[in-house]
Amino acid sequence: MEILYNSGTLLIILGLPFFLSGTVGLIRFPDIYTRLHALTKADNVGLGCIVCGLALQSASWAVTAKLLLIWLLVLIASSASCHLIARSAMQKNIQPWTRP
Amino acid sequence: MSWMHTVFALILLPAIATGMFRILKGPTAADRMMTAQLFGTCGVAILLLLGTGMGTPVLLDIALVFALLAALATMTFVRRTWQYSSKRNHGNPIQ
Amino acid sequence: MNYFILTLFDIILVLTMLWLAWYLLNTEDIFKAVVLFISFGLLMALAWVRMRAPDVALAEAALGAGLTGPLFLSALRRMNRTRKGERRLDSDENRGKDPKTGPKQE
Amino acid sequence: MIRDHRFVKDFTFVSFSPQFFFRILVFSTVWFVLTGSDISSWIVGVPAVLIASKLNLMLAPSSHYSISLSGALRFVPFFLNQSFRGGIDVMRRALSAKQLLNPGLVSYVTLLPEGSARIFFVNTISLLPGTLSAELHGNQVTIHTLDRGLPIWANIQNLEYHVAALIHISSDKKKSL
Repeated sequence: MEILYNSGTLLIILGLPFFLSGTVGLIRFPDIYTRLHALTKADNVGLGCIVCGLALQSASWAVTAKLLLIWLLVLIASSASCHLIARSAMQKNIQPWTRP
Repeated sequence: MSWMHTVFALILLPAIATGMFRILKGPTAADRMMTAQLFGTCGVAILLLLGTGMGTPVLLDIALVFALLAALATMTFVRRTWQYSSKRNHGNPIQ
Repeated sequence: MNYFILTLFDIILVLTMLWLAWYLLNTEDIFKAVVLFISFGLLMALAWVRMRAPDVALAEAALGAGLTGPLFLSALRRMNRTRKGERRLDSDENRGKDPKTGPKQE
Repeated sequence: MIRDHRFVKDFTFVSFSPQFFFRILVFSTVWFVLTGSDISSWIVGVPAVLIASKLNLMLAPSSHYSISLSGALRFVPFFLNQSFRGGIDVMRRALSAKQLLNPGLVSYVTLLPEGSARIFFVNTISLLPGTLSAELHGNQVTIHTLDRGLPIWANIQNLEYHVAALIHISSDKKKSL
């Protein structure tokens, strides 16, 4: 039991840098498309790590299932809205930044 | 109650606060909206961690609502606000 | 220990919300204000959670961020269209008339 | 008028097709996860599940292919591995002092059948390392990439193969992928 709990804590600690780097990427990256990369990927992986860690620590199966459902919803929602934003940015002829 | 989870939630809070800069600066409207999405995802993570940290499992339901509704705002933005705004006139504030 | 960290959490949360609210009221760009409002709703839900009112937080997350946000965004589009002098779909006075000769809207 | 008529006819719960049954199963599971083991919640739950499955069947018409279990079992670890790598990749680029970006656009023609399989494919591209689906025109996907030096074609073909294994596709189609 103790091992499960500690490995859950480790997973949560692993997830935190992803969130922070997602924010750093959102601030630092040069154009919409690259910022979308930072936002969707880093945040989803970070949330996945946190959800898995909490699921390892949780006592009941119901809580674990609910956590996984939340992650699945965030995954679907963020990938769909990411595609929507990128698509309408393309339709509005916003050119991607390229290395000079 | 475990104070470790509260510390983790505390670490994630500056990630939200820093995202503010992108709302204030963001050259296009989509950049601003993406930050609102970041607030949604980070908010979900903070709620999950606080739920364990404060010992209130009800927070899982609020996180669920967050996850659903943050995407709703983005989709409304893309479908209704952004699509029609710049093709016809360029002096529009939304671009 | 936990009490101390939660207090620190509250202080950062309140400061961020005040900062957000200041810009939200101060900005001239309406779209920026709407996005700031949505973000403010999300943080307000967190604040309600910290005040140990999860039911209010649920309502705030659903109404403040989920319903008013899209409503404002839709209203913004309609407002822009009216400002550009196009015919508004919901005004009864212009219905059935030629938009060019009909009464002008301000 | 004819459309209205069909709408009414669809609401008769007479024909229990296997797809309808499957949807009821899925939505009941979701309801159970949401409410926990409270029996009295099913007073609201049973009508909600029935209406949700009927609406789902009407809004998203049933596809001709079914999901294969072995494909799904192989897809989940593949997806987790790839998205974890994507997260690491973005983290590396965001935190390094030098700017490691070299973005560009790539066009890809997919062989997946139209419908939910293609949509699923396009949405999964966004979670893979260094790629983001920017536009979908028919069977042509425009992909934005963080680094033009990455093996994008190989990655996406691999993903396409996994999605094709997820749904039952006839073997000659699979071979051509």
